[in-house]
Amino acid sequence: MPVELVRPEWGLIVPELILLGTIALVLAGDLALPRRQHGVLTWVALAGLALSLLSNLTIDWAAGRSTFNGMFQADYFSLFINLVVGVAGILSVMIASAYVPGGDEPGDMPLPEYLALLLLSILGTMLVGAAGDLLMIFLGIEMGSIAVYALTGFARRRVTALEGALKYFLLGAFATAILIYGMAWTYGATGTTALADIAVRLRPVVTGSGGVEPSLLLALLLLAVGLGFKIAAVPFHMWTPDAYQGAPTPVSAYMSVVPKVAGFAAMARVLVEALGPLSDSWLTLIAVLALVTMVYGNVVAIAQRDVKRMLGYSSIGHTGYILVGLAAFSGLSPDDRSVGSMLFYLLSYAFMNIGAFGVVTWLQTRGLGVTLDDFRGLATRSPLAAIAMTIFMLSLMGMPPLVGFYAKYYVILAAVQADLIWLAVAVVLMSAVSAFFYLRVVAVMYFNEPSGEWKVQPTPLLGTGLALMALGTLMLGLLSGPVLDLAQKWVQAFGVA
Amino acid sequence: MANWIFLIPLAPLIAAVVNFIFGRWYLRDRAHWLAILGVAISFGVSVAVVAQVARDEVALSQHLYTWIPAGDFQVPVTLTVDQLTAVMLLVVTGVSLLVHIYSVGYMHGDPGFYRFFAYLPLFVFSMLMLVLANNYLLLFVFWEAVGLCSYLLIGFWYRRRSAAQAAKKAFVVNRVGDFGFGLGVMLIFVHLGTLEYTGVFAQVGALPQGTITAIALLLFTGAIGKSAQIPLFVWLPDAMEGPTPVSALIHAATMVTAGIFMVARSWPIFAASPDAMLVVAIIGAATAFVAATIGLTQYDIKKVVAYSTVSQLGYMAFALGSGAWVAAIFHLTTHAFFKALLFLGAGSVIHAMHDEQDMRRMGGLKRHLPLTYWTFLIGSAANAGIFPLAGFWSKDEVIVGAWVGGRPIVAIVGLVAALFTSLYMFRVVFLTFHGPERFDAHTVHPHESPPVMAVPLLILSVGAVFAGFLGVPPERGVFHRFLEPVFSGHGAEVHHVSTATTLTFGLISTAVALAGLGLAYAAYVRGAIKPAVVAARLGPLYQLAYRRWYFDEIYEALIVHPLYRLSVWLWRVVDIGIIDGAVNGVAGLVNFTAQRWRRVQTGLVANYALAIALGTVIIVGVYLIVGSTLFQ
Amino acid sequence: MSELTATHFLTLSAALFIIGMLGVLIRRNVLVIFMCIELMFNAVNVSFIGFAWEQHSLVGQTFALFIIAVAAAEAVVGLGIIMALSRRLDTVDIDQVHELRE
Amino acid sequence: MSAEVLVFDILGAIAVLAAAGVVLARNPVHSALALVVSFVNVAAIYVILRAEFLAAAQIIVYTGAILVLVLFVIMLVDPDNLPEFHGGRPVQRLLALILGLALLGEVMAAILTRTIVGQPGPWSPQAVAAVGGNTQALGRVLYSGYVLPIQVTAVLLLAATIGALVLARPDTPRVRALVRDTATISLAHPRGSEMANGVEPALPALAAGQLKLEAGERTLVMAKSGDDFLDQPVWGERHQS
Repeated sequence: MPVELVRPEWGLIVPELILLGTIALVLAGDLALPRRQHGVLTWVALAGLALSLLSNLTIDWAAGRSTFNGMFQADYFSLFINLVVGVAGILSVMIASAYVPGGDEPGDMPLPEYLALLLLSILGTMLVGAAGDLLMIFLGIEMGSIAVYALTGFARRRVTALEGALKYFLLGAFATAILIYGMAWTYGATGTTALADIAVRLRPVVTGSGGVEPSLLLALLLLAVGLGFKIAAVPFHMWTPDAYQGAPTPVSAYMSVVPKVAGFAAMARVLVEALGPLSDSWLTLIAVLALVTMVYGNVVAIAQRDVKRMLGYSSIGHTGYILVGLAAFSGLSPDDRSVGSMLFYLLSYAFMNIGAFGVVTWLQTRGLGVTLDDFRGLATRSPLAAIAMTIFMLSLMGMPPLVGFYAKYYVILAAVQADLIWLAVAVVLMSAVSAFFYLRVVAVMYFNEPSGEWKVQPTPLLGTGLALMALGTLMLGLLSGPVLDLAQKWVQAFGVA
Repeated sequence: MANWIFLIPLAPLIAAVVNFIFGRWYLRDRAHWLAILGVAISFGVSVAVVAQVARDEVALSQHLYTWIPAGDFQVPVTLTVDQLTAVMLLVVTGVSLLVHIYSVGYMHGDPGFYRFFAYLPLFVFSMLMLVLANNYLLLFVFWEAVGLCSYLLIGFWYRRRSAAQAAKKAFVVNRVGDFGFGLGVMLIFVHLGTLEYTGVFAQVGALPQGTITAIALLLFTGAIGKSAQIPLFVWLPDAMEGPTPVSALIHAATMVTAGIFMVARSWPIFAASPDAMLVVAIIGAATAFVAATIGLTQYDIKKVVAYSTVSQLGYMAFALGSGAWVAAIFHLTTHAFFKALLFLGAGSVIHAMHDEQDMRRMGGLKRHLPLTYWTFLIGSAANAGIFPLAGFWSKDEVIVGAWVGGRPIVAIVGLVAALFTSLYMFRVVFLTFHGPERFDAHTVHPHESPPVMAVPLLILSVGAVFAGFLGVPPERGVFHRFLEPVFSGHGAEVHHVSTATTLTFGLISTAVALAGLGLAYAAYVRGAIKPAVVAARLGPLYQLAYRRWYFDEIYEALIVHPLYRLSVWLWRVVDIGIIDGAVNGVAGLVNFTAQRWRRVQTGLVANYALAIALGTVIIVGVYLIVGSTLFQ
Repeated sequence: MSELTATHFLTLSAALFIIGMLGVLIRRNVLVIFMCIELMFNAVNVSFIGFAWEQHSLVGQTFALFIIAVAAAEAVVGLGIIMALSRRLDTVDIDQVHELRE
Repeated sequence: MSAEVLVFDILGAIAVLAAAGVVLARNPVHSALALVVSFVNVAAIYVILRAEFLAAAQIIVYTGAILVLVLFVIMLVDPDNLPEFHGGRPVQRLLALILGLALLGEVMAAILTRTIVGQPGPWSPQAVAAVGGNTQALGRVLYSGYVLPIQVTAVLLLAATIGALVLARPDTPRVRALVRDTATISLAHPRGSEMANGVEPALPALAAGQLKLEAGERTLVMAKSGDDFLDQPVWGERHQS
C-alpha cells in the first residue's frame, strides 16, 4: 500500500522551532557557562520567547493551513494560543528571575534546568493549540505536564514541594490514562484520529437520531473527564490547591495559567472542532461542570488563609467562568462568541493571575511567607507592590475598567446569547462571593499594621514584570476591541468556508 | 503625515512608562533625557502635521482601533487634527518642551527626580490625547487622566501636609465638575446615540431647546471645574503647592485651558442655546472680576499669578459666551506664553530666594536677577495688556468680541478687570524687583538661575512679545484665517466689527492698562499713595478681596462640615447597624459552607483519585441512561 | 463466539483498565500505584490495537507506539519524584503524604 | 470455537489474573513480577492482532526498561517500607469496588452495543503482507504521516530526562567552601556525654592565632565524634568573632 510522502511546510512551525532552539541554547549555556553566569540564561529565555512571539508575524494565519499530514494546523486559534502562552511565558520567566537563583527556597534550584523545563512546557502547550490530531493533543499535553510535574517538585528539599509534585503526577497520570482511553474509543467509533475527519465522520451518525450510540458517548465523556482534570474542573480539581501550595511560587504562577491554557485549547480542539457534531450531548455537561466548578472554587477559597492556596481555589473558580464561555457554543459560525470569549478570558487571566502570584513571590524574596498575615501593612512597606496587588485582586474580582471585568463581560454576553441566563446569573453571583476573599487581601494590605521582618532587596526584573502585568491588567480592557476581534477570527474563518 | 499622528501622544507615553519602570533603579538623575526626547519628538511631529493642516486646509485623522465593539455601541479611537486641535497641539507640545527643559534645572537634586519626569510626560500624553480625541468618551477618559496627573503633581512633595491637602482639594473639586461633564456626555449619548463630534454636531440642532441647554450647561460644569471658574476656582490657587514648573505647564498654560478648549470644541451645542451662552458669559465675567480683585491683595508671588490665571480664564470664558470663539482661543494661545513665562519667572525668583514666596520679604531683586527681571517684566506687561505685546491684542479682541456679541456690560466688566490686572501685575513687579531689599542679606544671596532655566525664559518672552501679531490686524490676522473653517457652518453668526470700534477699544484698553501701571508706580515706587491707607479706607471691601470672597469658608460651612457629619452618622447607624448586620449574616452562611466544604480536601491521594473515578462513573452513567440509544 | 472479534479485545482491555483503576484507588504503596497506572496505559494500548485490527488501519498501532514512549517518559519523572520523596519522608506509603490539605 | 479464540482466551485470562495479582500482592516485588507476566501475555495477544512490532516494543520497553527501572527503585528505597501497610480505608475499598463494577458495566454496555462506522482502512492483511510485513508497514506510516509526532516525542523524552535529573540528583551543599588552610583541633571533648542530657554538643574552637583568616572568610569546623567514628562527618559552623 503506497504512502504519500508530503513535504512538510517548516515555515508554519517557526515559533515552535525558535522555542526549541532557545531550549537548546539554554541547555548548552548550562554546560558552557560557569554557574555564577547562569543569570544570562534568563535573558536568553526572554529573548527566545519574544522572538518566538514575534515570529508569529511571519505566518499567514488567515489561510488556516495545516502541514505534517494534518498533524499541525496554523490557524487563528493556534495564533491566539501562541500569543497567550508566549506572554504568559515571558511573565513567568520574569517572576522566576528573582526567586530561582539563590532565593529563600530551601534547596538550590538550578536556573538552566528550570528555564529549560519551563520552555518545554510552553512548547508543549503551543503544540496542543496547533494540534490537528488526537495524537498531537496527547503528546503536547504530556510534554507540558511532564515538565510541570518536575517543576512542581523543583524545590526538592522541601517535603511539601515533593508532595505536591507526587499528587500532581499520580493523579495526572491517572487522568491521562482516562484521556487516552477516551481517544481509543474515539478512534474505535470513527476509525480516525484526525480532528477534522472525526467531525466529518460523525456528522451523518448524529443527525436525525434521538440519542447517541453508547460507544460514542463513552469516547466523548472519557475525553471530557481527562481534559477536565487538566483544567481543574470540579470534581477533577482536587490536585490543584495542593500542587499550587506545594510548588515554588513562580511555578504556581506558571502552572495556574499555561497548563490550563493547554487544557482549554485541547477542549476547544476536541470538543468544538472534532466532536462539534455531538455538541448537543456535551453542552449540558460543560454547563453543569461550569456551575459546580465556579461555586465550589469560589466558596472554598473563602476559608483559606494561605494566599497561594486561596489563589488555587480562585483559579478553580475562574475555570468555571471560562467553561461558561465554552458552554455557550452554538456551532462553528461567525456569530458564535463562545470560543472568542474563552480565548480572551485566557489572555486576561494570564496577566492578572501570574501577577497575583508575582506579588506573593515579591513578598517571599523579601523574607516573608505566603499567608494573609504576611500581607499585613504592605501598603506602607511597598506602596507600589500594594497597588499592583490591588489591581490584580480587583481585576480577578471583575471590577471595571480592569481587564477581568471585560473577560467576564464577554463570557456573560456569550452565555446570554446562548440563552444560558441561569449560568450568566451564576457568574455574577459568584463574582460577588469572590469579593469576600479578594477584598480581604486588599483590606489586610491597607488597614493592618505591618508585622514580621522586611528585608530590602532589589529585584528589578520581577518589579518590571509586575509593572507590566499591572499595566496589562489596566490597559488590556481598553484594548479589548482588537484583542477580541483576533480571538473571534478562528470561528469567523469557518463562516467563510 | 496623517499616518504619523499616533507618534504625537505615543512618544511622551513611552518616556513616561520607561521612566516609571526603570527610573528608580537605573536612570535616576538621567531620567530627564528620555522625557525631553519624547516631548521633542511629539513637538516635531506636531509641527509637521500642523504644517500640512495649514497648507491643505483639511482635518487629518488616523484611526487607531475600535475600543468597545459591543453591538451598536462602538467607540472608535481616532486621532483627529483640525485647525483647533492644531493650535492646541502647538501650544501643548511647545510649552511642555520648554517646561521640561526648565525643570531639569529646577528639580535638580530632588529625590523624586525620576518620578517627576515620569509624571510630566504622562500628563503631556493625556493632554495630547484629550485634544486629539474625536469623540466625547475619549475626551472624557483623558479629561479624567489629566486630572489624575494634576493630582499626582500637585501632591508631588507628598510628605508636605499642605501639598497632600491641596492635591486632595483639587481632586474633590474637580470631581464635582467632572460629574456634571459625565452626565452631559451621557445625555448626548441618550439623545443622539453617538458620541463622535461630527455626528453630534450634525444632529444637535434637531433637539428641543431645553435639552440642548441642559447638555450645554452640564458640559460647562466640567469646564467650570477644570478651568477654575466661579464657583469651583478654589482649587487652583492651592494647586500652587506643586513644583513651579508644574504650575506653569498644567495650572497655567495647558490643563486649565482644557475647559475652554472643550467648550470651543462643542461650540455648535453652545451656539444652539442662547441661555447657556448667557450663563457662560456671566460666569466668565464674574470670574475675571472676582479673581482680579483677589489678585490685588495677595502677597504670595505664586498666588498672585495663580489668581491672574483664574482671571484670564474668566476672560476666555466670557469670550466664548459672547460667541467670540476665535478670540477665546487666541487669548488662550497668547496667555499660554506669557503665563508660563510669569510662572517660570516666579519660579526663578523663588529658586533664587531659597524657597521664599512672600513678596513682603523681597524687593530690589532687579540688581541680582537681571535676566529674570526683564523676562518677568515682559510677561507682566503682556498680561497687563500693554501695547504692542501679546496680551494687548488678544485681550482687546476678547473685549471687542463681547461688545459686538451683544454683551456690553460684560465688556465693561472686562475693562474694569483689565485695570486691576495691570495694577496687580505691576504691583508684583515693583514689590519684587524694585525698592529696598527687605530680605536678610546675610542668609539669602540671590543668584541668577542656570542657563538651562534661563533659555526657556528667553524663548517664552520672545513669544510673549510677538505672539500677538498673529492676530494683527484684528479680526483678519493669520490666526483668524487659520481657525475660521472650524467655527463656520451649523448656523454660525459672524459679527462684523467696524474699524472704528476696534480703534476705540484699543485706545481705551491702552489707557486702562497705563492707568494701572501708573497707580502701581505711584503706590509702590514713589509712595505717593499708601496701600495700607487705601486698604483701611476700603475696609470691608478690602477684607472681602483679601479673604478671597470667603469662598473657602462658605464651602467649609455649607458643604464639607455637613457632609462630614452625615458620613459619620451614616457610618454609625446605617453601616454598622443595618448593612453590616445583613452582610455578616450572609457572610456567615457562606463562610460556614466554605469551612464545611474544605474538609473534602483530605490531602489523601486515594480520596482525590476516588473523586475522579466517582465523577467519571456518574457522568458516564447518567449520559448512558439519558442521552444514549441504549434504552430506546 | 466462534470467531475472534474486537469485542474480545475490548473486554480484555476494559478488564485490565478497571483492575488498574482499582489498584490506584485501593493500594497505599506509591510504587504499586505507579505500576497500576502503567497497567491502565497498557489496557488502552490493547484497545487501540484491537480497533486497528478490526478496521484494517495502522493508526491505532502507531498511537499505541507513542503511548508506550510517553509511558516510559512518565515513568522516568514519576520514579524521580518517588525517589526524592522517599529520601525525605522515609516512606512510600501514600497515606503518610498529606501535609497539604483543606 | 476456533483455535485462535482458545489461545486468546488463555492468554487473556492469564493477563487479567496477573493484573489482579499486581493489585492484590502484598509485596511490591511480587506486584512487579505479576506485572511482567501480564505485559508478556498482552504482548502475545498483540501477535494475534497482527501487531508484531508492537509486541516486541511492549516486551523491550515495558518489561525490559520500565519494570527494571521500577525494580531498581524498589531496591533503592528503604527495604523496610516495602510490605504493604495493612488495614484502614475499608470504606475506600468498598467504594472503589462498587465504582469498578459500575464502570465495567458502563464500558461493557458500550462494547456490546457498538456498531462499526465507516469503511475498513487500507491496511488489510494482504496489503501489509505486500509491503513485507507489519514492521515495514508501520515504518512506512510512521515516517510519512507521523514525522512531527516522532520529533515531538524526542523532545518529550528530553523533558522527562531533564525532569528526572533535577529531581533525583544527589544533594549538594549550597556553600562551596574553598579550603585555603587547615588546622587540627583536638577533640578532647567527648561528644556523647552532653547529648545524653539533651544538650547540644559544643563545637571545639580554634585556639587564638591558630589560623589566619582574611576578610570574608569563615572557619568551617569539620568534627568527627571523639569516641566512636560515625560514617558521616558532623558538620558545624562557627563564626569567627
